[in-house]
Amino acid sequence: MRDLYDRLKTAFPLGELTEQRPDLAFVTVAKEQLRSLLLHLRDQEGFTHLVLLTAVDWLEEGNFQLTYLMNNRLACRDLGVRVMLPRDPASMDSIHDLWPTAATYQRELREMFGIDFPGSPRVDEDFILEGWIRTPPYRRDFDTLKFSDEVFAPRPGRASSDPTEFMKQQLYPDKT
Amino acid sequence: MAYQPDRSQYPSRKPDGSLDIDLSSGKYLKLWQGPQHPGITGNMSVELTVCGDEVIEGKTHVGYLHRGFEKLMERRTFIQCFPIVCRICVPEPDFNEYCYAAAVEELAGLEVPERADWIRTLILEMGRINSYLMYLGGQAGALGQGVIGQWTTYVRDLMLDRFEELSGARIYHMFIMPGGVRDGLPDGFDQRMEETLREIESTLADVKDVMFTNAVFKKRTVGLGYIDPAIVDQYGVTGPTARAAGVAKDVRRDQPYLVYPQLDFEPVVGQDSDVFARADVRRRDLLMSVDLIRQILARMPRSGAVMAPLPNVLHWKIPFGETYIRGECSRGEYGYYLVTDGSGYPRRVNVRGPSYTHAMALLERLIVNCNISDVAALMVSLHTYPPEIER
Amino acid sequence: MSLSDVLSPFSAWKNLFRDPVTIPDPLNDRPGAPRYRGFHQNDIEKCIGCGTCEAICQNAAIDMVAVAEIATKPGDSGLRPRIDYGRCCWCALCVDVCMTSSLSMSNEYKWVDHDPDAFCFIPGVDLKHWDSSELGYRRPEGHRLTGIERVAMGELEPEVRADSFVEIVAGYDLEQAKLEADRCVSCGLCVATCPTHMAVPEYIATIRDGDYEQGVRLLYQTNPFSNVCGRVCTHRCETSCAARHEGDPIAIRWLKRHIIDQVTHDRIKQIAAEGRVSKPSGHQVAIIGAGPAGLTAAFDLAKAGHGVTVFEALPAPGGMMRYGIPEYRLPYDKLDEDVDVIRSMGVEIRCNTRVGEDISIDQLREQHDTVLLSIGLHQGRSTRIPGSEHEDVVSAVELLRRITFGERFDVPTTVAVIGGGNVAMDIARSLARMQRQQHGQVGVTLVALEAEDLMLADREEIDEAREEGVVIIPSRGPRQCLIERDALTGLETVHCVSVFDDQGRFAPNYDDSDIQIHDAGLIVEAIGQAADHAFLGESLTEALEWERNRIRIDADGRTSESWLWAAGDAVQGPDVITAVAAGHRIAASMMEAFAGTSAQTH
Amino acid sequence: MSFEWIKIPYALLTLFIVANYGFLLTAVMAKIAARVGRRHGIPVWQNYVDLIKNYGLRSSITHGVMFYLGPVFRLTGGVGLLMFVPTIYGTEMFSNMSFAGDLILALYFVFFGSLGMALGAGESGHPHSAIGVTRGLSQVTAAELPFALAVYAVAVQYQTLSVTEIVAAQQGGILHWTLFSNPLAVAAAMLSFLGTMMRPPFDVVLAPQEIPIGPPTEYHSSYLALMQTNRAIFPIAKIVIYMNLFFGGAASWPVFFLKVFLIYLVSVIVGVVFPRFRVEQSIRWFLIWAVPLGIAAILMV
Amino acid sequence: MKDDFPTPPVRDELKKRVVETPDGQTIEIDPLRDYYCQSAPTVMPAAYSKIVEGLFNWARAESLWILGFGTGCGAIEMRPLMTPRFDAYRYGIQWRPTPRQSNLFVISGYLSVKTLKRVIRSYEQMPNPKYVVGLGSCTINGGMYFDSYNTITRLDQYLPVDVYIAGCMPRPEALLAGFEELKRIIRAGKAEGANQYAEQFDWYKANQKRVIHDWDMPDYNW
Repeated sequence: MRDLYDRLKTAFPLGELTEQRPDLAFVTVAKEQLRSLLLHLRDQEGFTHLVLLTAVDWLEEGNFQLTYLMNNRLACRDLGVRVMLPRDPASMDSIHDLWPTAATYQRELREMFGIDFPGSPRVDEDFILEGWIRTPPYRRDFDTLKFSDEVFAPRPGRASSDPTEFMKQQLYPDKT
Repeated sequence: MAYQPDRSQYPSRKPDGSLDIDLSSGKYLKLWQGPQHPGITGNMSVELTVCGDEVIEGKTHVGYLHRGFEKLMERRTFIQCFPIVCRICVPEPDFNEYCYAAAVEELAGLEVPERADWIRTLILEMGRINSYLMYLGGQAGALGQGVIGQWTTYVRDLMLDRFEELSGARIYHMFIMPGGVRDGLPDGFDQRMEETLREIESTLADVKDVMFTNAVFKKRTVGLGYIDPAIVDQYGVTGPTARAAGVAKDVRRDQPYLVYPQLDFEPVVGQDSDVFARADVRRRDLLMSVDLIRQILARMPRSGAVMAPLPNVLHWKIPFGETYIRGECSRGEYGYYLVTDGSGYPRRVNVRGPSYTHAMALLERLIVNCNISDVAALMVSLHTYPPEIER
Repeated sequence: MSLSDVLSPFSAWKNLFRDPVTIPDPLNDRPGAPRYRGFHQNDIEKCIGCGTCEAICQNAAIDMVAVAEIATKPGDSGLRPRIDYGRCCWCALCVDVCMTSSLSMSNEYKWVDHDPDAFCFIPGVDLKHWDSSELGYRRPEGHRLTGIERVAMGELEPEVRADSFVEIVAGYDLEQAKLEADRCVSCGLCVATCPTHMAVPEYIATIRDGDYEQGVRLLYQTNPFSNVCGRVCTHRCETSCAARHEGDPIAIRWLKRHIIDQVTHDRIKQIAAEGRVSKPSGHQVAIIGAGPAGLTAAFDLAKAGHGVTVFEALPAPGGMMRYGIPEYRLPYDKLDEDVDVIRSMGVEIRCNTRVGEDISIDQLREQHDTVLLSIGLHQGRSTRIPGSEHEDVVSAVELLRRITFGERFDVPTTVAVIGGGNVAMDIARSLARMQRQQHGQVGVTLVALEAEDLMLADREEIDEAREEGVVIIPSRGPRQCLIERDALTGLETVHCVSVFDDQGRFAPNYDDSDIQIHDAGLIVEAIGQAADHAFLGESLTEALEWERNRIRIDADGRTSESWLWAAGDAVQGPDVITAVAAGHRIAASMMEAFAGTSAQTH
Repeated sequence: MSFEWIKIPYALLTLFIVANYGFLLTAVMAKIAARVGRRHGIPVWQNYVDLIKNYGLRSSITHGVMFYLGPVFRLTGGVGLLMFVPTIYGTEMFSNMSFAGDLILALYFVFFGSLGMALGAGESGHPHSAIGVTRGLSQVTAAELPFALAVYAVAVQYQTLSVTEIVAAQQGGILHWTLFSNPLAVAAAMLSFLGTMMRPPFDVVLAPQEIPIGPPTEYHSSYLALMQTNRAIFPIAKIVIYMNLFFGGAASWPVFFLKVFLIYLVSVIVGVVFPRFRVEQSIRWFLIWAVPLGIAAILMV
Repeated sequence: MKDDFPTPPVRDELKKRVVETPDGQTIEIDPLRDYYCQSAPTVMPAAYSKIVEGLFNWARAESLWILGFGTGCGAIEMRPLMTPRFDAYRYGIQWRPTPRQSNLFVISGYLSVKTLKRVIRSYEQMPNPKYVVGLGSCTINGGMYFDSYNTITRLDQYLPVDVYIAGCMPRPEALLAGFEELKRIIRAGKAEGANQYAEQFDWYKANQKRVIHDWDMPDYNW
């Protein structure tokens, strides 16, 4: 992986290489360089298979991390390309013309994270959710339990006691 | 022999590239296949625009089974995620358990005992057989041949019995845990497994006679749903679907995991890349799994630990890191992308199910110019399970 | 396409002549596999209601609820898990994590009802037909989700420690402490058992997080003697630890010591002072005796802004912690650190001031709003057997006090110790050390009335004492001290058949035919202690209510005199942590009393 | 020719026997097919239970008059077919209302039901119904063509259009059956028979995996019960024609039951083991294989 | 709960529009209003004669036609049920591909909001009397998706349920036990879910509308 990194480094400004396994590494690239890097990887380096495209919400830093995982199936190794995006407003170039499957990933990211991919086919259509009007659910600031309790109303009649408190009450009733 | 439709009826395209379909002209009909439709795999739907019997545009609609696993896992501890992951894919849940466990083990630095690796491999191959049996019944069923489904579901049930005695559950086994597996094999398991394998082989021989050596089946499937080997990577096609197109992709061999390097096998490859070829590749792959199980049972260690010592799981924290674990499931490449941030909860989990690419982009491409009657067969031939698309 | 393609499918018809594979009666013919994860069973006698199942359940399917049949007692919360089958996913993590293996699963799997609210049940309490099922999922051998073995504590080897008063226990290092803290399941069963209700799960969590300052903060909320308790506490918490059922209990005491060892003394002082009321309230409190009860009360009161003066008869504060516990168990500098923190709250400790001699109790009463009596048990009890009035027959407390003073008196080559409690062990081991220093060999014989497994001393004390060469002989009652020509030569004992009678009263039963003689140039009596109440004066002694030689107090530690509180060993029995708890209670009680009145002017 | 009123109760009795036999026979066939799938299958009385259940459903909504008439027409087709064909040859009681030209009438009734269904299903407004109906009509047309040719061949062979007379001509031994005197016509007709029994490989009309259940998608409660009744009567009626035309008819009920069973079984034997054709494949199949046989049969005669 | 995230624009085809009918009237159409589901079903009385109703109930119990709609993961155990091992056909149970011909709706596990919408439509299309069986924990109290933003937790809020089967997932045998229980209820004449739905239509509808915001659906097939 290191040799590949050194090769890429001459052409692209890359962040540090994180070698997770001998056949898997991650590298960070600026938003603007992503497209040309992916093209280079696909056409020159044999990384023809886009394994996945997903996002990680680093809420505390105010960033989204997009991970493009590329696979070179002849060399049997993977390279994860990370792109950091500002969280609000989040927008990224579409790569659906490089891999038609990317359009699906981008639709999902649009719906679940609220990351826009202008020009991607059907990107504004409902994908998985239907009639969703709240914060995109995969964002870290969306509290799913709270939402569920309010909207779906769990069955009443459940209550639990904390052993510590309960024992204090039972054993030392006057010292609560 | 690729299917060559008549394109003269094709609607013209608008400047933005979309099809110019005027429903009010009466020439076209919107037809929804699913979610409540016997010709659909699981709970999903395809919105067809048809002209006569020919489909001119198809859009996959998913989300009927969306439970938000990736979100739910962010608020469950690492051990609490373990029972939930298998629900992502119902017919072959074990891959979720394995990939998740392996990802956690890698980031937490756990060393899994060798015996556990063998048992895991055994379970994965058993799950693969189950999944293929279900597919074979579904593929024949989609063409109206119900009897295959009766036979394969029966032998699949026998395999579920083996799962039940091994793991304590029929469908959601929850047996592969981060750290290893829950328990060793029960007494007499080998012998009963051998009986089951023999039953499977004899059923498969029948299936070959009745389904694969069948004039009508061939007539329906040969040439249907041709996938050009050139678009395999473009569309993220993996697994038997890719192998049927002559692309010998098999994670078990390419990036071996568990004990696959110690087993003797060669990926099954087809040529014609149509529905028949895909069915045939899966049938042969199934037989290979039967053989692999025999190899595993003959060679696995019979004693030793099956679990690595875990830290106290109630407050198990995993340091900062990210990784991707892949495995070859019956439908293709199954993978887990796990990001941890040093807390007791995963920062982000992304599940890459093979159905995700197969059922969306690929199906939408293949479905064009296909006959309405063939939609179900085509969709089944891609072997998609909706819950792993939307998770 | 060939002819076989047309004909071959018809081979399917051969099945017409095979028997169907259908199960005749699937509702009754199909028990789940032996490992099947079916409906829950719970052995409610074994269950301790620790709630670990609730904690691990990712579906929030388990509630801990009170059950009428089960009483709360130390080590058993009295709660039992109630499972909501509207949530459960049968993953069996609750079975895997169960601390007592009480929870398991049967192989039954059919439950149908038209009422959705019927699916909540308490296994083992709400009786079900599968309760007695033999088959089903049990936790496999060796499959544990929490650690079971305690991290071994580094200790001095017997040959190293046997002639030295250096502290035996090394304390955990960071790695060990993290590992040990990791075993805790945070159930909190220990909290109620601890007399002062220390927030055990929380402070153990601070070790895992590495946040030791928070740990110290938590410790000081309930116990200003963490250095002491981290070493010599009777750790009753560990007897109710959920982990003890299938492994070793968490080393709560050592973890406490670990926390306090990680923070510098100055920082501890700062943390302890957090929340201190700097403005004097004007109330004055006198405390007689600088033991754990008195100093704890002093700490609380001073922190709340009250003026506190502690009167201590002996030269240094600490009471029994200093004069009763040998240095190899509790180094004096550690005790000094704890006392120093208390002093830094503004507590004035007057040592060498014996109430009744240097200052009268009436003076105290005049000069202060309230007085606390925490004098401890500093007089040894005597067996009163023939010869026990000999000058070489001494009480253990007295001897321990002399050792603490630094007296290195001559120890004869043979010593007999009477008693089976921790004090007996302390003196036996101390004397053994001195013998080794003076003679190079040990000649201590310890005779205890109780049988080996009923001895009051901690197990590890007995074991360590043996390692150091003390000969321990259980089930022997002292008969007489043998004196030849005014010199003590030995102790005669008889076999004790039983210690208590049927009603549980102390009534030893001896077998007179079994007599042994133990050579002894010194006999130490360690069969109990008493308090010296002489200083109270006649009128006050008359005025107070008494109960079996102890001053009667209420739950808050008040005596029958409104200005006088009493606490500590003298009223409650010998135990540091109980004394600390009493100190807190009394401080709170006094402050409650102050709340109604304005400060006296002195 | 005077009309004998006693024929009406007799015909109703025939209808009753045939309907019950139809219910039981379909259940038995389901059980046989189930055995191939290695299971037991439905109880033989299941069809009756389903029928009562469907009549017992409380709600029944309609999509218009034709929707209501669809099942009625369908049943009329089945009953009519039966009524104008002699069920048991040579008995006064069970030869029904057969007249001289009843072969043509019978052919008409075969189509009548499908057309009625087409109207009704079209009215229901469900696209899958409409697709099913168009499929049904094209399939019926293609499948009935060889049958019509075979019937023509038989009519030419025996020089009559009366079913009774055709049956009469086949009496006197198994070798007199059309099956042996004109095997090509029988072959063509049997291929057509496969096509009309709604079993694979020719079940394109119902095709559950393609167009859920085709024409009856919207039918429920008593409409469906009516259609179920028809589904019991119609195949039997059709088999009666086949039996009469090609297999020597039946002179008694036991023979009738046996022959109908065996002819029915033919469609099951084929149906269980094959998948389904596409519509155009099935039409092409009839045109390539069955129609030439029919033409050859006529030429042979 | 109010979120600050901006509401996405309404799709064009979902906007209200005015159309002119062939006979010259102008009417306003609101695609988001569910015309189908807003017509309240009526309560259908049982047959007047007790004997007839008894016969019908027996037939209903012995002829359970399940709607072939695998709504959740429990659907995977429906297939063994209908195949050689368990062969539910022998109990009078069979699949129907269309709601019009089904009288039993097996809710196989969790329901996402998107599926719930289709389930309601299908349920309303089924003829009275109709029965609902809730399969697994998810239908009782949310099961393992109790905290999911996209699955309902209590089925009885949205549809009248006759029988619940505990399990995750319940085995085919448990399903059969559930069907036996359902048969018992039907024979006893107690399975009046369809009428209950009609009687409390407003309550059910309000619950449904609380979770489903977008009622746009093609008007057939579910």
